[in-house]
Amino acid sequence: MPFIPHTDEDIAAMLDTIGVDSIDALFDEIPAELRAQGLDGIPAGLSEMEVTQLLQARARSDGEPTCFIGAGAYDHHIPAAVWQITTRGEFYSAYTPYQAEASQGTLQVLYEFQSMMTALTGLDVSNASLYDGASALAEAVLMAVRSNRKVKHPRVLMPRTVHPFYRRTVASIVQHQGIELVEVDYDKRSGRTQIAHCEAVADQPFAALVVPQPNVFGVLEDVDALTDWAQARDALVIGVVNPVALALLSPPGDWGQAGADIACGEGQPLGMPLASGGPYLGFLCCKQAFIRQLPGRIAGKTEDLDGKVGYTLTLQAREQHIRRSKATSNICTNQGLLVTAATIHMAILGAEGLERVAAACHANTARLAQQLCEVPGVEPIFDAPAFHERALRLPAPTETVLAGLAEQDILGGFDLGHEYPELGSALLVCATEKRTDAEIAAYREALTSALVVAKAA
Amino acid sequence: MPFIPHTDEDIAAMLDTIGVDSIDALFDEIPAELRAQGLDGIPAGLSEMEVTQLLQARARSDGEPTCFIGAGAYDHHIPAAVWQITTRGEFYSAYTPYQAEASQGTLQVLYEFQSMMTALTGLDVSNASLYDGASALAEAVLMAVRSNRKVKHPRVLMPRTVHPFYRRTVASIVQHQGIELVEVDYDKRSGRTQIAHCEAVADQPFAALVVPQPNVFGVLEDVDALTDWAQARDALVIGVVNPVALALLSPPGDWGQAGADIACGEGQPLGMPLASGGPYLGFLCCKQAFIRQLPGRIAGKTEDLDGKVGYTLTLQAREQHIRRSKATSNICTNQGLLVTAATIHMAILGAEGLERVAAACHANTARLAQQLCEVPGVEPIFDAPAFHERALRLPAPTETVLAGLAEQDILGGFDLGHEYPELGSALLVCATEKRTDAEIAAYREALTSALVVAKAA
Amino acid sequence: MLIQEHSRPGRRATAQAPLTTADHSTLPQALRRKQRAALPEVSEMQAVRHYTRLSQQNFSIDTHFYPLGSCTMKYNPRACNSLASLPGFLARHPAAPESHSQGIMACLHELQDMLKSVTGMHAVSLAPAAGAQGELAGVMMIRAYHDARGDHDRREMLVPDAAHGTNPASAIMAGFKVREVPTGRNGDVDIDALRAVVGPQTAGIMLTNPSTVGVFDRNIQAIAKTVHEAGGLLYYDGANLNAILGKVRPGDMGFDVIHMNLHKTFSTPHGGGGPGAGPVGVSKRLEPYLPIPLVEKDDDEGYHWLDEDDRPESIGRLTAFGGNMGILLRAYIYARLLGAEGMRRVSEFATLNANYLQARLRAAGFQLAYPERRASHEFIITLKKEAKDFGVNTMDVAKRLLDYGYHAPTTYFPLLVPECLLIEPTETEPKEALDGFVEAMIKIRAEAEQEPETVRQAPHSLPVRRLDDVRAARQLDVAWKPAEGLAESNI
Amino acid sequence: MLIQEHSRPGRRATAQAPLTTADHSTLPQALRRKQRAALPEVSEMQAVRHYTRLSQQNFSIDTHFYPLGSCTMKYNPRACNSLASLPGFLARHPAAPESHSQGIMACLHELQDMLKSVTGMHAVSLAPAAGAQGELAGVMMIRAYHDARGDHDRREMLVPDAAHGTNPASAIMAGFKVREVPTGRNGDVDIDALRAVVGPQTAGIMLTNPSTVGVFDRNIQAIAKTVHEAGGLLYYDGANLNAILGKVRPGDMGFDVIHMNLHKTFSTPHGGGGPGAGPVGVSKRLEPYLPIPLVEKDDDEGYHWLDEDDRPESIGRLTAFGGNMGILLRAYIYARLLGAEGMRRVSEFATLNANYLQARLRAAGFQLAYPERRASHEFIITLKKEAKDFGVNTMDVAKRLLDYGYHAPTTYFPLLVPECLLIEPTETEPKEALDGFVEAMIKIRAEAEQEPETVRQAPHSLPVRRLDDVRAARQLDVAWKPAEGLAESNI
Repeated sequence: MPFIPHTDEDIAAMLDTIGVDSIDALFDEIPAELRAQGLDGIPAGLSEMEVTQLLQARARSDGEPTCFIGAGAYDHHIPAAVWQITTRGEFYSAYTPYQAEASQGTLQVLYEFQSMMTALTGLDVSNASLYDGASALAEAVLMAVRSNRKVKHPRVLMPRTVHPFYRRTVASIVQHQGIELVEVDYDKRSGRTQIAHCEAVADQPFAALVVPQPNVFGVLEDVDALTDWAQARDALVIGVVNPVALALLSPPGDWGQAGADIACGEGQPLGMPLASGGPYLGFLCCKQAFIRQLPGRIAGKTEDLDGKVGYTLTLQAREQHIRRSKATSNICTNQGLLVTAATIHMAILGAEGLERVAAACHANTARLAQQLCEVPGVEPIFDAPAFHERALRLPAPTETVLAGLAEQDILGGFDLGHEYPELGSALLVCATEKRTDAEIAAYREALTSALVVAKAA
Repeated sequence: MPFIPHTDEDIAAMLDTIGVDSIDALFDEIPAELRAQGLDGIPAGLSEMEVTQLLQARARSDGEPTCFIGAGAYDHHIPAAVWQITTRGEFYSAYTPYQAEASQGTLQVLYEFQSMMTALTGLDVSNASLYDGASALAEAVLMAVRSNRKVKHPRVLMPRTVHPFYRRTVASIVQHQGIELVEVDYDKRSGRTQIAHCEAVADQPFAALVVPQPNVFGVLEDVDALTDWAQARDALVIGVVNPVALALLSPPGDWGQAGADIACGEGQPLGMPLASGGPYLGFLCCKQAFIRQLPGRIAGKTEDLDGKVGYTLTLQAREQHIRRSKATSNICTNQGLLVTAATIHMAILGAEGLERVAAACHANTARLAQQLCEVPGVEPIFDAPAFHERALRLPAPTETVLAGLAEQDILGGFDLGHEYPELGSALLVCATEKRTDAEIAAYREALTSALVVAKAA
Repeated sequence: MLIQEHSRPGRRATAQAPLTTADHSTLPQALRRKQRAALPEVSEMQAVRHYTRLSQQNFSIDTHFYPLGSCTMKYNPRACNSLASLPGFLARHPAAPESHSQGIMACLHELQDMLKSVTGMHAVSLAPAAGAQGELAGVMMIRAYHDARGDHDRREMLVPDAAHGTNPASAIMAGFKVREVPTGRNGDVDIDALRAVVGPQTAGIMLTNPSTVGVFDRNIQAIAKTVHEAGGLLYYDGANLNAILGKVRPGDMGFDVIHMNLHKTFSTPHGGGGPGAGPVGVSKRLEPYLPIPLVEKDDDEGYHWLDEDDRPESIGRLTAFGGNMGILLRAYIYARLLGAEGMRRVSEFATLNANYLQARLRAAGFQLAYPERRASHEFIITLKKEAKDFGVNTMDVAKRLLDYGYHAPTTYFPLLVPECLLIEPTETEPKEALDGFVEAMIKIRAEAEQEPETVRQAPHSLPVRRLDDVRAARQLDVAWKPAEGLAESNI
Repeated sequence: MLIQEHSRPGRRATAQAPLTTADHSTLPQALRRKQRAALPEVSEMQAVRHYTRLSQQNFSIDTHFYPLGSCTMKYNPRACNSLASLPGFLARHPAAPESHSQGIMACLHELQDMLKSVTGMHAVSLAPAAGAQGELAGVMMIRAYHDARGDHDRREMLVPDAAHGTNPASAIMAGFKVREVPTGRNGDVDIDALRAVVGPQTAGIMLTNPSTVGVFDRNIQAIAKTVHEAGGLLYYDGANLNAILGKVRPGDMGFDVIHMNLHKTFSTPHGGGGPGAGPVGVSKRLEPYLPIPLVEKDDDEGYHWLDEDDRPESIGRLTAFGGNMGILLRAYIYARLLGAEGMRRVSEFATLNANYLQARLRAAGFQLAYPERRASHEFIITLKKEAKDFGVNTMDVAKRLLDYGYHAPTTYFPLLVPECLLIEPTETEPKEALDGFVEAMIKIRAEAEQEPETVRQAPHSLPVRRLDDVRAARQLDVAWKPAEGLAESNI
């Protein structure tokens, strides 16, 4: 019996102790007519070897394409130590640290993670993770609306330069909270959200402005101006940031005169494999003033009976298991294991290491964009400074070109046309520090030939 | 500086404490003319990412051929837990357990391993590993010559059915000990070593007879008769056994009237990946009477000051670091990490699991041999019962056929022709439990086409 | 010691990032960071040593019996981890084209089908990232259903008083009002009380069965009838699915929507607090509202994604990229290892272990909360007698268990049972572990009588002694800060 | 508790083997096993839990400072493990054709070249499976050389009294007689004594430089000249190569043959006692005798193996399949991460750490064995004064260090220094670790004076207290045996 240790003797002795004749008798309180007869559609069990062969074949079946997609998930190098330590059984198979004394490993990791995230974002406090960047933004929006004591109108300005999947996720999650999400347009030349676009929709008070940095196009927003503008109108500012980019870019806590109030984002670049989209790691930081509105777990420092330092989950009165229907969020299980990986990743790289990763991505993407734009008909869409993604306009339908590239085992980028039809055939490309000169050159060649085919079609 | 934690402040403070101006000054006792100027031929250091890309490319470069080679190394399924636990830092990065109190993990593993090996071989005691099966046989030969008090002639009968690489290794290692290794021929029809072949070379006393089970051809020797024959002549019997086969086959301790005296072999089938030939795991077991002649580490049970059970290296007086030139062997570092893997592997599979593995290999190889022998001109060479390898005769040069199969990404087996020219075009094939029906059918097809090409050439 | 306290300026694991800093001069100076973030500066060895030693301070399934009620701390097969971590799976970008995604999509599609089969539901979405998100998706679908019918007044969600806190919290997030339904003395929902509160305002009821008090609600059919007749829908909280896997199907009990905690029932790791995965299953009438993305199989063209465009009535997207794929893969692998027979055995042996442990603790004199009931996969004992007699409360006993090498059961939940321990041994523990736990409980009770301070001050043998939770909340310290000017440097 | 003691008949991790037993009826009954081997019968979880907890009872580099002299316990980069474990490497059969082996052969060939460069030798074989096997190969090549010249009377191998035990043991295995050469008071070989013993019977001398007393032998050129002029060859024991990597090359010192311990200098794991790898390097005149296999590069056809047929004068094959390939791969990866600069830094910082620790311990009043000498990468203190004054010996101090969280240095080796600790911090330890070790030593000396029993009975905080080695040898118990008839069953 896979994973079940009971011997026949064990079973007999246990049934005897209970005082029943069979295991089946233990289910005698279940109405007989409800008892499931079969499990059609579930195949017979396989041995580990057979499952291994099946999964190896599946994992292999889609080849090893070269990835130039970013759009919220980035193909970074992950130091070998990160997951070798993270998957140690004591981290991997522990529960949420409810018994603090038996969970100091996990709790200290959470505290260290929170410390690192506040260092990166320049804010005072951090929670211990949310599901992913998009759901973290939804929680940030809910939190901002709860926290803003001056503006009671549940309106939030949401630039279109925020990743469209993030905007959709927010819309899904907050849809029954009476929150109005107001789109803010962007400048078609620079790719930036300008104050004028904000002004255009700010005819009524709003509780918060979301500011992505870099934005979905890779373009750098004028975060200082946007922050000052929103805060002058008593709104809170929510930064949506890439933690690797923060190694080089001004942290939300430094934006404008007073700093952003809340920062959230996707922790995947901090040591998480692409893995088809998850598990990743949402993070959420804020100013001290808002800590009681912060959703999710928070680890805090304390002392034991002897005065020795230890760590424990704190401010649990915010949470659903205590506050129930009045909790700051329904979140319970979060992304603890990914927090462990991110913490080890940041410890190994340090600030300077992250800077080098960020700089390499930036330089690689610049080189990629330059080389692709040497292909006739390909041109950059925006003229503002960008971080490690670039939006390019293609002389043929993006979908066709991407299919042509995929046939050459190159994942050419993210098709912006679906979400931003006004940009025409638009492709968002990214070259992380892992993309080599040879791969970039190969992309350029493949694009040339894919365009020939696409135009002929 | 990769892996070196020193900051500039550290270096300055340390040099100051030592009282020198530079690190270079610490080498001032080395004659200046000896100081190396450069390290030509050593490239500049790479980042972990670059090394990763290089090694990934190298690991990929040779494809994923289907392996039908056995010949001493077997492609078994290894449960996922085995190496996930074995590579835990506490096992992976510990030293030989000289400080027993700080090494109970490793020491108890060694004791458990020794216990498992005695259970498998049916002998009284086991050491804690040697380098591999072949060098273990060399140590067994040396040990037998030292141990045999009745026969002082340093002659050892070595059947030709012992793996030729093992025989060569033994010859290399014992070449300066004045030991005469006497070849014993085998029966060309059955593939077995018969008593008559032994008799033919037993005109002088001999200290030991080596008995492989199964032998290099996969054929099962008549171990009981050989054991009784040799022991009747005051020789010791050294069994060379496959530990997975021992799940089904009579253990050396049960051979003949009195049991073999020594058993050794290759532990690779107990959870070690093929890995180009190593690191593997030599094991060596013997009757209690010979324990003081056993080379290598031995863990023993003892008690601490409080009477609590603990484990420690014992009988160290046999070893080089105590006995120096009078040691039983020069071995020091052995294969500790592989012992850990093998111990976990055996714990997870248990005797019944090993039986199933062995039976599956046996059945798969039987099916493979049957199907290949349906190809015209292919035939079995021997008619005696065999375990999970079969020697086949091919109607074309083995080397050419194997090359043709390799082009179809099938590693068709081990070419016996080099070592056993009397067998003609002979191929040793093996299908472990991992080989599927589809792979076996594909081999048959590939062989058919490879033979067409080979015959045409 | 924190990793930050091992830090020294200028130290780093230099091989793990690019060896030089590439040109980034095109980044505008005004948008750049002025000071380096105060991240630790340590060597790779220091990081490895620090986190290896930290890990050793955790209790975990791989090291300890962990009978945490309602949390299903069963063994996580190691193959699930290694196979979900095959390079081909880890390297796949979430926006990779379907042409390069058929391998994982096949796994996801088969998982959808297996979850349908084992729950008796009509359709399944794997999108929710954890149980609570599955709950939210579930109640949002109930709301979407009523709204689509123009039934806009159904704004009340019924929740038993024994329910997990996530239930009311999720209902609130979906815009419902929450009304509590009491539990009867025998552990089943008080059906009369239920009848009294259902009505045209009732959107639905959130139930788990077996419930959090550890018994199977025998009136489930009557409950379903009551709620359905009132026009409400039934939501099944899958937290306790391990108790009935392959034995009873929520769909057959009359539930309209269910979420599953794959990290419980399908043995994906808890990871010190996640990640989880909370797929939702629905009856036919709720199918249009399932969260996206879904995987569909087309006999000719293989697998493809269904997203917003394909499912216009969907409650939408819950994470950027469709869920915790690596966890779904682990659950898929686990399901394939178990097969149909293995799934049935899960509930059988989880129930056997719980009833055995219950019988032994009862025989040892501990008071069961529902002594006349079968245990499901878990059960409750109440220590109110011990608290009264010895002045040693449930938390003290829980902490003392740690000294004996057992993780404590869930304490003080469900709230309706005083001084309670909710005990869930799971099917993967051998009889010896259960026997050892009983011995420890007996010893602790003797200590409570003879040397109560030993219990009240427990634990004694862990890396820290009893921690001060009040201090943690009052003197909030949730992030290490560098000493002024020390750790920060200009870039 | 042993894994065997967790065993119960009929228990097993059933998914990890084929689910059924295939037909094996063609195996003759007479040759079959009659009773099952008494291997443990446990579930996967029990095995994982047992070995996870066992592992936690080890000190290791990943958890502790481990200054074990002569053993070079430096950090093992994790990338070396994960990259050597790439599926393509693990799956390759040792008898795979060269057409399917070019990837690993490229690594091996480059490693051969890098080892040649860093040692200054003419050619390298990677075949020996560990240091001792490298030693054996080395002295066998010396013998082969003399024999090939008809110089059959050279049967004496010189070995300094400070040498590792493997040196004389290996020389004996190669059929030599061993003659000891004394170490002078300053730690260098007593050159006059050497001159007195060399002669026409001298096959060679086995040396390590820096020597095991932790100093660089300043007379190495004179030694080389003396031995060479007598017709002998010089063998270099690579155990201490970490001290001079990139700084001095054995080839330049006049050595004819060298073995390297890759698990020391090239940071492959010690694994609780191996596996190691012991490549040998030789000068041109010894090249024909190198153990096989070797990797050769052919510009047209890629890499190919050289075996017995290609190298008829080779001392032969030392393992069935040519060595510990996975370890060689790890060393290759490490070398690529370091590069030339990184290799030089290894010896520089190993030496800096040793000299710093020596200076601090000296300042703290500990007695150096060779106070007038520079430390190499290791050094010796002698506790004979403490032993005399306080009745606390070196072993007591070593055990007490464990309580303070430091693995003990090497004790009572080399044999010529009484009550000695041979201390090798390695380059990967930060200054704080060295400082902490000094503090612990100072505290232990104070304890030795004030409460000597505390030291004599140490350790106190480990899983076991001081173990009885005498009992282990006298009441030999080296294998668990099942109770009569209990664990064995018929097949």
